[in-house]
Amino acid sequence: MTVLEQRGAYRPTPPPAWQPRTDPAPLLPDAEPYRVFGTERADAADPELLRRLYAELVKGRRYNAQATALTKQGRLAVYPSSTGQEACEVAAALVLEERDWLFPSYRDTLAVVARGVDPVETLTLLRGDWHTGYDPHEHRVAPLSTPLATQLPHAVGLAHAARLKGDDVVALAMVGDGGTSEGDFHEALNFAAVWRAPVVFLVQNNGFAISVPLAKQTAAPSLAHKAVGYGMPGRLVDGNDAAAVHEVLADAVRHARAGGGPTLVEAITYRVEAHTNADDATRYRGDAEVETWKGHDPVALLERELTRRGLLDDDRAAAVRRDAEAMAADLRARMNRDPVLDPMDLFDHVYAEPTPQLLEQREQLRAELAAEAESVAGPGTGSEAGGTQR
Amino acid sequence: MTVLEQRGAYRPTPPPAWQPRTDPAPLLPDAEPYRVFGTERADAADPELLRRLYAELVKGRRYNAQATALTKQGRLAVYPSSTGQEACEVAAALVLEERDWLFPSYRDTLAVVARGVDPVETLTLLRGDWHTGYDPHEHRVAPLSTPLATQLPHAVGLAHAARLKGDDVVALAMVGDGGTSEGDFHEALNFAAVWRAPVVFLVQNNGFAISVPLAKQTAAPSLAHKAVGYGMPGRLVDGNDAAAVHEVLADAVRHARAGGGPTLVEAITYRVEAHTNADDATRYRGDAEVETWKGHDPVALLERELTRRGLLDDDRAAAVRRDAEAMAADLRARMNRDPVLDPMDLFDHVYAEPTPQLLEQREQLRAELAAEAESVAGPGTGSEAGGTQR
Amino acid sequence: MTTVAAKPATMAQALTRALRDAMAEDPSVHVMGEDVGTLGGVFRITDGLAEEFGDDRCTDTPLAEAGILGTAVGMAMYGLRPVVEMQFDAFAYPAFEQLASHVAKMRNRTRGRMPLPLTLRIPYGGGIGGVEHHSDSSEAYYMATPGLHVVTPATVPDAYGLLRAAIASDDPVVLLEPKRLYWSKDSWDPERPTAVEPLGRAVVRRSGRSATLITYGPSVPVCMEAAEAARVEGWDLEVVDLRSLVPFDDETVCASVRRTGRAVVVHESGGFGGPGGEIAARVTERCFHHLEAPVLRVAGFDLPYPPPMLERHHLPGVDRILDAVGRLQWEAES
Amino acid sequence: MTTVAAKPATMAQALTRALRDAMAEDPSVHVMGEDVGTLGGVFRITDGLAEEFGDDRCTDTPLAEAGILGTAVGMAMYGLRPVVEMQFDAFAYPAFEQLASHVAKMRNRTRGRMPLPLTLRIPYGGGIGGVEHHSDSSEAYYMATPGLHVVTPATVPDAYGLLRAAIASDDPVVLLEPKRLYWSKDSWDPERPTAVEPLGRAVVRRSGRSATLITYGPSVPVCMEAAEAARVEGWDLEVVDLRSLVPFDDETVCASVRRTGRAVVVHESGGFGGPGGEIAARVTERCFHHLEAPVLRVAGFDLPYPPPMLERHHLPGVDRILDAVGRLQWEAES
Ligand SMILES: Cc1ncc(C[n+]2csc(CCOP(=O)(O)OP(=O)(O)O)c2C)c(N)n1
Ligand SMILES: Cc1ncc(C[n+]2csc(CCOP(=O)(O)OP(=O)(O)O)c2C)c(N)n1
Ligand SMILES: [Mg+2]
Ligand SMILES: [Mg+2]
Repeated sequence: MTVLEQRGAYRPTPPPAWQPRTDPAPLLPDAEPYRVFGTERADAADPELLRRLYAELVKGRRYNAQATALTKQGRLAVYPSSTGQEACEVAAALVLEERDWLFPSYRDTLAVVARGVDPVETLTLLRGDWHTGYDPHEHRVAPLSTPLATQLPHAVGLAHAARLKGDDVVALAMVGDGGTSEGDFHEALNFAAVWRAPVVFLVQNNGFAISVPLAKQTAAPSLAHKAVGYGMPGRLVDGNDAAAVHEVLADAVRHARAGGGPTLVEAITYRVEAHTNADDATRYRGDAEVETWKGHDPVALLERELTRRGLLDDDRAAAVRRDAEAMAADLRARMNRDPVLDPMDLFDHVYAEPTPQLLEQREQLRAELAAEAESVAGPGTGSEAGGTQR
Repeated sequence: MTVLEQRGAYRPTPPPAWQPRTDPAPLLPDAEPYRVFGTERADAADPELLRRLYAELVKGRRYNAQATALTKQGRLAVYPSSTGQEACEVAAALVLEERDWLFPSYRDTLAVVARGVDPVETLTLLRGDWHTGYDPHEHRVAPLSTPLATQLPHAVGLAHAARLKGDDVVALAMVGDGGTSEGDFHEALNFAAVWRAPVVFLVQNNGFAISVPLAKQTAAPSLAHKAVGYGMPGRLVDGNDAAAVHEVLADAVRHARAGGGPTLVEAITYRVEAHTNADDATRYRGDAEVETWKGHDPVALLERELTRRGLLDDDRAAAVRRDAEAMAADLRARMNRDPVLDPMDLFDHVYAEPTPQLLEQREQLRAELAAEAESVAGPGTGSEAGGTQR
Repeated sequence: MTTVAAKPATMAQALTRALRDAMAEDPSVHVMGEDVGTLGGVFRITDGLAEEFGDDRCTDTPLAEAGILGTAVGMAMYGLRPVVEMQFDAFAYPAFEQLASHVAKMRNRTRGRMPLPLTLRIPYGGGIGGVEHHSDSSEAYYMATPGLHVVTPATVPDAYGLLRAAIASDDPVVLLEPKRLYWSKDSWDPERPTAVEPLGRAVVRRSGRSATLITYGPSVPVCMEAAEAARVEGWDLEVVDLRSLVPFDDETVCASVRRTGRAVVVHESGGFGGPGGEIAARVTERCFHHLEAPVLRVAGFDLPYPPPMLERHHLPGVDRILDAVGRLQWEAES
Repeated sequence: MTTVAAKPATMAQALTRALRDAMAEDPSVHVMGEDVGTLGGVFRITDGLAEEFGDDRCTDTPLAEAGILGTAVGMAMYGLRPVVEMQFDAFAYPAFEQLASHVAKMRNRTRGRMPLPLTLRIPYGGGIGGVEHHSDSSEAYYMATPGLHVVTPATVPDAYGLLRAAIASDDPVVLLEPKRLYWSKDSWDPERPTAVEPLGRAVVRRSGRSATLITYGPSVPVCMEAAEAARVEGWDLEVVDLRSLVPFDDETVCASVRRTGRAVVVHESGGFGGPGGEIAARVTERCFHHLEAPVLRVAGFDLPYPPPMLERHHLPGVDRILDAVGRLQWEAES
């Protein structure tokens, strides 16, 4: 092949495109988070929805307080509170139909409860008598996910499977700002977009991953901007404006249900409490910041809005508080009973059928427990090694 | 806290922002890939650079052909050819200073060679006498990375380390379109942006990951659009326009060197050969597509451009081809010699000092080899089990 | 072990047939992975499935192993039976967190309410001249992860049977497919495939009375060869093919060792921390007083898998096995 | 083992001190991980380091374990000595590919030209009432990965010594830190820290002649307690603390077992496919004719780590150890 042979044979045309290029513009989030309260949209918000959100927000706040109190009493090993994030938690639960699925992160016990799961079953993980306390299929709520972002591909797979089966099911998956840095976040969003799976990803950007502030987590214009790279729309919302969060999520759910594929929603909010009761937040943030955010509290914002529109009188407010107190009292009472434990459960759920090895080990533990019981009951053997066969 | 107490206490202000919001606009790639040839920019391209690129492209094309031929002769176990992608391979190598580092993917042996590494040492991995055949520190070229995208965080860490040490070093990391789906891609780009590490990510979008076309890999407007989600600029370039690739990469390297942080460059190109010699590309793509792309061949494009500008006469072209042939002849000759192997090498590079266990195993193999040699040399023992001690 | 009216078939063909039969019988079976659709997989195990069952039943995924396994978990949650192909052993590592923290634990975490009927197919082992990262034997990782079944075929009929049983299982099963046996042939009639045996049963491939070779997967043919060669030395070796590493068939293995009084565990995976330790330890625990010699191990060396030109020195071969048999303290007998 | 003029210090303090001393001595030592900077780590092991050495020497990374380890690999390539903290055992799994395919192999892949002096600190094990995924014992995975050193301290001085030795090593070292011993105290003078011993040495923690307990990490104190309790039964138990799983100190272990003739391996990690198999197998291979009974294993059960309220049933305790000692066929002696 000589130069002369080549001459004129090649046109410097642009390279063939690899796939139809979509316009990125509609995928980009707005520069400012979407809000309802304090905007011209406020008056259009459905009063019933606002009242329902309010009742759940108050209950949610109370639930967070009660769960935190239970850690102090030693009834819960640990509690990652969502105080300050109730608008996101509640909206995520309320926006779904019964047939839809919720994929919560470890902080989202409140969303799980708001979806209808028994609070005691929801807290089983944190009390420590078992891992997942509820039946995921009953309320279509996946187990609370401790390994961050790992629940996101599950949501995608489930939504995809439902669509393959012809079922009208949407999955909503929750994750924190920190969780967006994980590889699983990336892979899940990419699969969702390629498969056009009916999934909504809700990132609660509460400013911190334990002690690590957002600026050390990402340099992106916003987390919602990550959506563009997957070819899905990104939406930014004021996470403390319950009506706004609900609306943006509802839009995304509708979009997914209609076959439009996934959406990434970033809700800007704040973790008012420490990471968990075991954390000391003063090590990494100042009071001033916390106070600023308390001035933008989701419960108070909604309360004020209801009041402004004359949708909440003191009687109604009192009733809401009474309901919340009743829930808390019930939770307190039931959590103050020791759970009944059967150590033999350890062996029963590893496989559908225990392996021969597990049966042996089960037998071993049964014998040990019998020996233990005997040595406690028996007449003063006193030996620590009561079970040995010498 | 009653409703009335709350009244007026909360302003529905937007939530405090989590970090200064940067403008996404400058991060977004242009809608069309950047090109030089056939545009008004063409005349400004540096003649010396074009000639140098040309010499390397021709050599690269020849190198790919020679390496493919070596697989047919059984001298290489496998060869993933970069035929059709030479502009990217060569530009990636030429754009770096000596002190910079290159992080190649498994397909990028050509970039490694163009950076100055001995072709035989580069092909060691594919010949199978050892893994990495060259000293990564000598030419500042990381080992060819087989596990996809795993080299990207390495590049980020190295660039970050160099900056911490005050060294003026840029790392350029190469990855394929398929590799962008991996979690490691995501994590690497995020770290790079957060750390403002001097790294350039070059995605060679050649349309396929083995048999999987881009449309099954991503739904994004372009792979370069992924940059926005990390807060780094994304650039789209015609990967077969050597001058364009060189220019875009050079800009990105300059930007990184000046402390501006990472850039993601997507080069649109095509894998003209099958995935490797072991692959049958007719299973997943038609001839027409291949032919279209052959009409946009990087070597021919550059050749035509040189000719247009009167920078390449037949003598010069012949000289370039002679050089390429000489390289190929040398490679052929040297690859046709059997490499000298020492099985004892197996034990020497697992740890700085072999563990006692490895020393035992080394001794075992030495004894086995001695017995083997003896049984071969010895007078007709014939026994397969010559080494047993019975 | 093999059917009667049989023509030769390869292990690859048996695996393909198992997938096809499972998909035809049960519409909830979905195959997914890199290049499994149009291409039929780099080893052609899924050849023809996308064509026959459509892209939705046999899906080319994006290139992201954690994403593949993670979405498969979600699909299994919704009642499908995903069969995931990993392209090579070392490329399953990116999915390790999904495997260890979810796949293996989901049933347990949910007290049995959310089982995951999921099959993870991993081509493993060396001997095919692969470049680095293409020849790992990673079974030790999976064995040490409770909640997974781990099985590996050594014969053509077992490839079919184990894959069918894996797909039928209501628990996650890691099926380790010995790469270098993909093209091994056996008389097996694809039109009358063998019945599906339950997981967890070892099989005596060759009876003998001098000593037992305990092995699995790619090392089974090597052990059979070694047993043949050993006859010259006067040893009559029994060969036990474990087939299932989890659950482990103590009964079959120990019955053999009690009979022979001597045993060598053979596998290609690295010795230290490899499966052989577990096997030798549990055989010794159970058969101590029947043992004339310690249970020995012949395994790959404790190093990253070697480059192709050196792999023959690494892989346990006939000589190394016979060396070990020779060290089983035969003098103790006489 | 402990220094003379000593005041009580916790293992956590010793680890912090080791990091500080290493960083002070060698500017190429960099600490990185989630929350290691401002917060000082969730276990406070890196407390004060960012303040003393700056954010560039002790860095809060984004939340992405593969990214953390992968960038650390790059930093080590450039001559730094990264010390990576994983927050909990199970959260190291996302980094598994980087660990197995690069960290463990880089020296080997490059024929020794690109060693990776990198320390990976992983808090491991249970007994602290952690929710799921916070109590895994993952040492089997690391032991089965040639190219890694794997060490774990059981005492305060060893925590200091092993971490210093790990950082000083030119090879990657996985340092498994027993979470529930973080707050264990020992008389150890942080102002006169113990000398750095080479990696790979086991130590006899308690001499005895009846049988050997072979153990490491969190199970060492349990074995010491068991040995005390065993005196009532008339057994004088020797306790060997392995400290290093890779390399393995066959010499010390076998010397002990040859002396006592009986051994029990004790660890918290699951039994099947766990470290105990390797240990029992290699001890048996080397000491067969000295053994009065098979080497037994006391380990966690073969299940996902249990919820906090049930973990005491899972963890090997004094009774279970003594049960095993009781099964060491004492009648054989008399
Ligand atoms: C894979 C993984 N790595 C680390 C952790 C430990 N961890 C638990 S919560 C947390 C911070 C999470 O931050 P973010 O995602 O922002 O959620 P938030 O706590 O703010 O709700 C970390 C690092 C984990 N659970 N999983
Ligand atoms: C982690 C990992 N998964 C899978 C593979 C197997 N594999 C090798 S090349 C390849 C396709 C790569 O496609 P792309 O990234 O587009 O690069 P290209 O081959 O086009 O250069 C695959 C799947 C691998 N090497 N590493
Ligand atoms: Mg957060
Ligand atoms: Mg490609």
